[in-house]
Amino acid sequence: MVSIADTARHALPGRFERPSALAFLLYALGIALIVWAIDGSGWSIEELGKGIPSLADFLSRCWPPSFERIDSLSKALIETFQMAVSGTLTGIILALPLSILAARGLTGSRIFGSISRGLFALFRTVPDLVWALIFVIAVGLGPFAGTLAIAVDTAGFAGRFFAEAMEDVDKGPADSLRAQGVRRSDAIFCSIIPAAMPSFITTSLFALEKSVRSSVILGLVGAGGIGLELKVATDMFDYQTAATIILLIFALVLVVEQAGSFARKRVIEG
Amino acid sequence: MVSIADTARHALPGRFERPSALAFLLYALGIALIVWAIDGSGWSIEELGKGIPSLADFLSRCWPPSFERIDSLSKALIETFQMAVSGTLTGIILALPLSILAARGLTGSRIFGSISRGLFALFRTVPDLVWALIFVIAVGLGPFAGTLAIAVDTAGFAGRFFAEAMEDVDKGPADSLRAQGVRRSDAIFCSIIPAAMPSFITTSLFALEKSVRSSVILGLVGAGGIGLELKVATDMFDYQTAATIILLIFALVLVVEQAGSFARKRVIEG
Amino acid sequence: DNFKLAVTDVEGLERLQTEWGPFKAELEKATGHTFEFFPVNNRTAAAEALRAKRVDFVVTGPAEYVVINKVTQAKALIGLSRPDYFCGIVVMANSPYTKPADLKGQKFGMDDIGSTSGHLCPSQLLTDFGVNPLKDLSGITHTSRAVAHEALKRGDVAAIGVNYTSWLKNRGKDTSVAQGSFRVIARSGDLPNDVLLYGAHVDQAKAEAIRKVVIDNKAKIAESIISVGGENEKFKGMDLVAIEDKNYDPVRKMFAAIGHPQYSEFVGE
Amino acid sequence: MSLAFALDESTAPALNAPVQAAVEIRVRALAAGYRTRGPVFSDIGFDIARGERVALVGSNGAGKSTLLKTLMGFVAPLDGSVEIFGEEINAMTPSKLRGFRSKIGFVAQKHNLVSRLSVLSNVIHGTLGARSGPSRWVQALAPQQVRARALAALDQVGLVDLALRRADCLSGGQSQRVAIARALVNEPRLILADEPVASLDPAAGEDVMQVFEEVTRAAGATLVFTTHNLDHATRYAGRVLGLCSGGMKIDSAVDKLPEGGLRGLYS
Amino acid sequence: MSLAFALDESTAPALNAPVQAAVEIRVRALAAGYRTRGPVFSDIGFDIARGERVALVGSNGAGKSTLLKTLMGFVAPLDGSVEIFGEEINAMTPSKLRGFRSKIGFVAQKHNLVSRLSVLSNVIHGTLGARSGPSRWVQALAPQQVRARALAALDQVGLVDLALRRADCLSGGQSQRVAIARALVNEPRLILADEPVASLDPAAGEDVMQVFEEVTRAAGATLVFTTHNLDHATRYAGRVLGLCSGGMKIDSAVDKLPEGGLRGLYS
Ligand SMILES: Nc1ncnc2c1ncn2[C@@H]1O[C@H](COP(=O)(O)OP(=O)(O)OP(=O)(O)O)[C@@H](O)[C@H]1O
Ligand SMILES: Nc1ncnc2c1ncn2[C@@H]1O[C@H](COP(=O)(O)OP(=O)(O)OP(=O)(O)O)[C@@H](O)[C@H]1O
Ligand SMILES: [Mg+2]
Ligand SMILES: [Mg+2]
Repeated sequence: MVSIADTARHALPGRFERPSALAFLLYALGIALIVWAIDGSGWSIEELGKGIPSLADFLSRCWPPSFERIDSLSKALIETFQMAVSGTLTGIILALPLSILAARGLTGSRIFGSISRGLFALFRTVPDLVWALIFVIAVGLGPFAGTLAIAVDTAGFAGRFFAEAMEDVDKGPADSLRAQGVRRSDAIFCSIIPAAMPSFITTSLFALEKSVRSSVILGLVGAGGIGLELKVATDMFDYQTAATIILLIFALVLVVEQAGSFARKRVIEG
Repeated sequence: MVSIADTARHALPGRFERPSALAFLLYALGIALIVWAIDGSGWSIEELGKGIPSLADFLSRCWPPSFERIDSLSKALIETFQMAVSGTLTGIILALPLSILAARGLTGSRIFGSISRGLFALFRTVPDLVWALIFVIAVGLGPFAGTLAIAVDTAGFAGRFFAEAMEDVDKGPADSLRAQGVRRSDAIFCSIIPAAMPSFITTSLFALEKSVRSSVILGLVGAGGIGLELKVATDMFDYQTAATIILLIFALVLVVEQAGSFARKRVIEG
Repeated sequence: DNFKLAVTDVEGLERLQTEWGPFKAELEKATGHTFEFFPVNNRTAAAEALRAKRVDFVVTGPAEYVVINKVTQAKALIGLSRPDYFCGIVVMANSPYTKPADLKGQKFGMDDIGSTSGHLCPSQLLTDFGVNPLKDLSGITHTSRAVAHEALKRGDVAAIGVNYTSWLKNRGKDTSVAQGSFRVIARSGDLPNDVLLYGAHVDQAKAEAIRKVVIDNKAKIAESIISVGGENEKFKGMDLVAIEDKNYDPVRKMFAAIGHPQYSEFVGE
Repeated sequence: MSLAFALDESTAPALNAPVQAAVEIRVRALAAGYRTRGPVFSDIGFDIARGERVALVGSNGAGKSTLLKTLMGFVAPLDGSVEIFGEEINAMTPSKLRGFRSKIGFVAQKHNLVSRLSVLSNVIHGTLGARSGPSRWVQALAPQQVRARALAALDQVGLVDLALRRADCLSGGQSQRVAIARALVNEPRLILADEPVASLDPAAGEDVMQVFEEVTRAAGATLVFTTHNLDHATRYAGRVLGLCSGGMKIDSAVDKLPEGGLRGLYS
Repeated sequence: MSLAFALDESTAPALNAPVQAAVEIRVRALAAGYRTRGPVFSDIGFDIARGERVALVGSNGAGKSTLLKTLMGFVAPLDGSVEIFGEEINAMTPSKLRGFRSKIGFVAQKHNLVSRLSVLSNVIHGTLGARSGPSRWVQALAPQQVRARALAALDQVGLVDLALRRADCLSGGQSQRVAIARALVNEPRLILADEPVASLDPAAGEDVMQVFEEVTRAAGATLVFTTHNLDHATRYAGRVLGLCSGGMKIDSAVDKLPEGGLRGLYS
């Protein structure tokens, strides 16, 4: 009888590997961090319940969306989208080569890798407000400054995600090419990038969408945009117009997502 | 002689597949979109060059960073980080189950998929300010409202990236399990999620970092935070303090990235 | 009682948001109530919190008071007076503009929409000088002060509307140009005080009582703000005064100048 | 035939004496293929009885893997029908199909292990069809008995020593053996194995084929395997199916195979 | 020996008459393994002369793939040395190593095709070692001559018809053959093939082994292949290396193999 016996002939291996002292310390630290964080943020489910009536009141004031200014709002949305497209595209073109350097283990240059990762981190850390200032000083108020601000923002975001997507890819095909003397750069373009392509599309289209959503920065550089309209609407308690704007942006976001899912499908399924 | 002949015995296949009419239209549309976008954003390299001297002057005014208020600034950073951790964690916990529904082709439920994707898009589209309003009304001013606002923001972002990471994973192992009657849900947890884990880590830690950086939302709900300090500093032309704050955040971002790269390495290499 | 007090991004009170300890202690000692402070840098959030009874008192600016009063029926309690609270219109000294009328057809930089001294006041000022800010200019850029300042220096905007005192201070910090390279071509009268207001849900008698004690102990309370030292020295000269809603009618008028007449109806009219 | 009987048959497979008679897989006029590319094969029909060992042979690209995937319902037929355990699989509700599949053990040509988990966890996943839940997602959480069973399955393929090794640190043959252990661990009623010994060394290949043989003999399980090793096909199978140019060109008991007949499939 | 001579030898390999004499691979006291786990094999030494065909055999997990990876410099040796074309590879600069590798054709056990590109593009990648650049990243951009050559390589493995098929829409054997075409397309001086016929049907396996044989015979290339097919090992190789329990237990010309000797490797 060869049915699998319920008792093993061999000693069962241990369930857990004994973690190293360092690993144990790190786990403990991680848990402590979480407890500390939750402790500090004043959780209270009770409060949540009490607020429902006022919330209903607030939402009722947002309804129905006002379509009075739909013309000028659509125009603002389209202008914003225009700047978002060119800014995001610039950012992506900036991020691609740097992200290849930034991806660990791809080019073998540790120094350039650290520099590009640092650069991406810097791009993200310096806030919108300061980028606005820098580009207004550099190129003056207007859409160009807005485009550049969006580009830098996009580069910081996309660069990081591009790099890590390339790190996550199965290295087998690239190694097989390199075994035949193919340069790292060729192997990256021939095998790493095709494999990371769906992730690139996700990241790029998210960046585009993000640029539209966070277009308040365009207002800061005097380039108008839908973000400014939304800010004015909420600042002036014009919630019905705000609701319209949010719906407009929501529609755009859905369209961009649809485009992304179409492109991803083509890449994944061929 | 069997050396590969330079001329083939077989007719060479065409270089390009003839694109379908629809695909052709879409490509043309895409290119038109890009031209239109760049056209509208007022590119001018000339301007960029002219601005360099004033830019240098501006940067000189940011230097050296002022460490006068380093105590209170560090405190603000730590408080911000605390709220960011708990908010991001909540957001991720919210996003995970929904993202499983949202990932195309994972659960087979198209309706729930569309609903969760729509929900994520909504989470992202409704701006910070409006989430702040909603949570202030719901739970009052303070860190709890801030945590919730961060959580929603994180959920919208992380949910989308989680879902698409799971879509990108090689479906082979999951299919092999399902061939043996394993439930979709088990197959997801046993094979899709382990494969998508590096991407989950990237997304989660980026979300954490983003929550710290975009902590202006905490200022909206009366929870203070480093974002508010930075805004005040630039409004007051106190560029040296602003530089300090940016450096502090930059350091935190680098630490978070390091933690991420450590965790990813463990997952990828075992 | 335990009251919740929000402080919106009031000009000049930034430090109060982080260093309000002594002030709070003094206030609590004087009134016998406890206060919880929340720095809220957005008036919409503060207003909605008031409406949802999530906050009881708000310290805010004049324009903010007007809209919050309209949206939530909150009432003014105490004015926090500030010396030299007025706005001006600044151009470059080497520009041809010497009076507001010269700015017709030019670009103008201002603070966020709805800011008292950075938007409402300069708009009113232009109107007073016969320039309709909505029609006669070729555009208003609402941006941060730092950006507006740099844009003025570049010539991207012909003039900027500023809170006069803070502009003076900020001008001092800009070492890239001589202080004399700017010209102020108009100044407004003093603006009404910043306000401590109370929500419609707060017991009126208690509010009145608080007003009385605070006014009675104003020297001590003001001192507590200044005593923190350092940056807070600039509050020297502040006063706490009892105020009336009608003091803000001039501000209501300004909302018409910026094209939001829904806030310019005077209460009782 | 009463429902009660059918149930009886599926719950106590090894006890019914004349198991050889029951038809486990019935294929009729089957055609299948991938999207726009037209059928890989068409008009295929055969019955496989319980306890049979069937080798499926054919040249590269003949459609062996596709046929196995069609039998499991992963590739929808363009035409024809597939019945497993007496029911048409393409008409089943998803949950019913799952129930049917949980009696199948499957070895994929590409092994398809979960590379970031341990070998033992991968084998334990094979038991999820019978009983789902987080306790079987990783070996550390699994009940003692399940772990012991998985270890016994690993022992059948000679890999006990590597139980805690990560699945992406295996040699090609080791990973194939893990896939086999995963298919065996749940004592399946039907084993579908796609080139299960392609990466195995000669001795391991014999061992695995012998395990398959014993499982079918002792537990009455049915085995369908593809192979390019004609020696294995004739020694370990009772019957050979030969796919060629889109059709089933050979369907014959091993001892009735035409002289040099299998060679003819590869031209 | 002068540098000039060495250069001459490497630039005009097919012309030097007594090519059989030159040592293409020289391994001395080699030990290699993965990270913490200790060596997979140690103290291995052998010479392979130009034009030889060597079969590397051994049980699953014996270290065949690891040895091949060590020969190419992908796994750093724990001890000992590997010389290829007369130079120690672990002492080379990266660019020099690349130059050496560009004369190698490699077939990985897992095929390692780029799944989202066409078969033809995958084969064209094989020419990148000789000449890099975007024109060889995808077939649509490649010079006519390169495409023709890639197609000829595909023809050698019998896959011309699938040139424009995406590499993830292939059967197991088809994808292995693409990997072989990719290794052959650049007319390598040394072919390292890791179980190149494991997924091939018997006829295709013979064809591929014959192609290998002809390439070594006509172009003077050297072939090292691993296999579990002992028949192939003895028919297509002139010499057999047998790995077992961490050492090289067999190193013998095929006609001098001990009786039943290869069987002894698998116990
Ligand atoms: N995912 C796919 N999409 C499109 N065509 C495919 C796909 N998989 C396989 N094919 C094609 O279908 C045919 C049958 O493939 P299948 O994998 O069934 O062959 P096989 O008999 O298993 O071959 P092998 O012995 O090489 O594994 C082949 O011509 C192959 O190119
Ligand atoms: N990436 C890795 N990390 C750690 N150990 C590995 C790794 N790859 C292989 N091993 C181990 O090294 C040993 C040798 O593996 P190798 O792949 O060289 O075997 P092989 O002779 O090619 O076997 P097969 O015939 O199964 O392909 C095995 O015990 C295997 O478990
Ligand atoms: Mg197959
Ligand atoms: Mg191997």
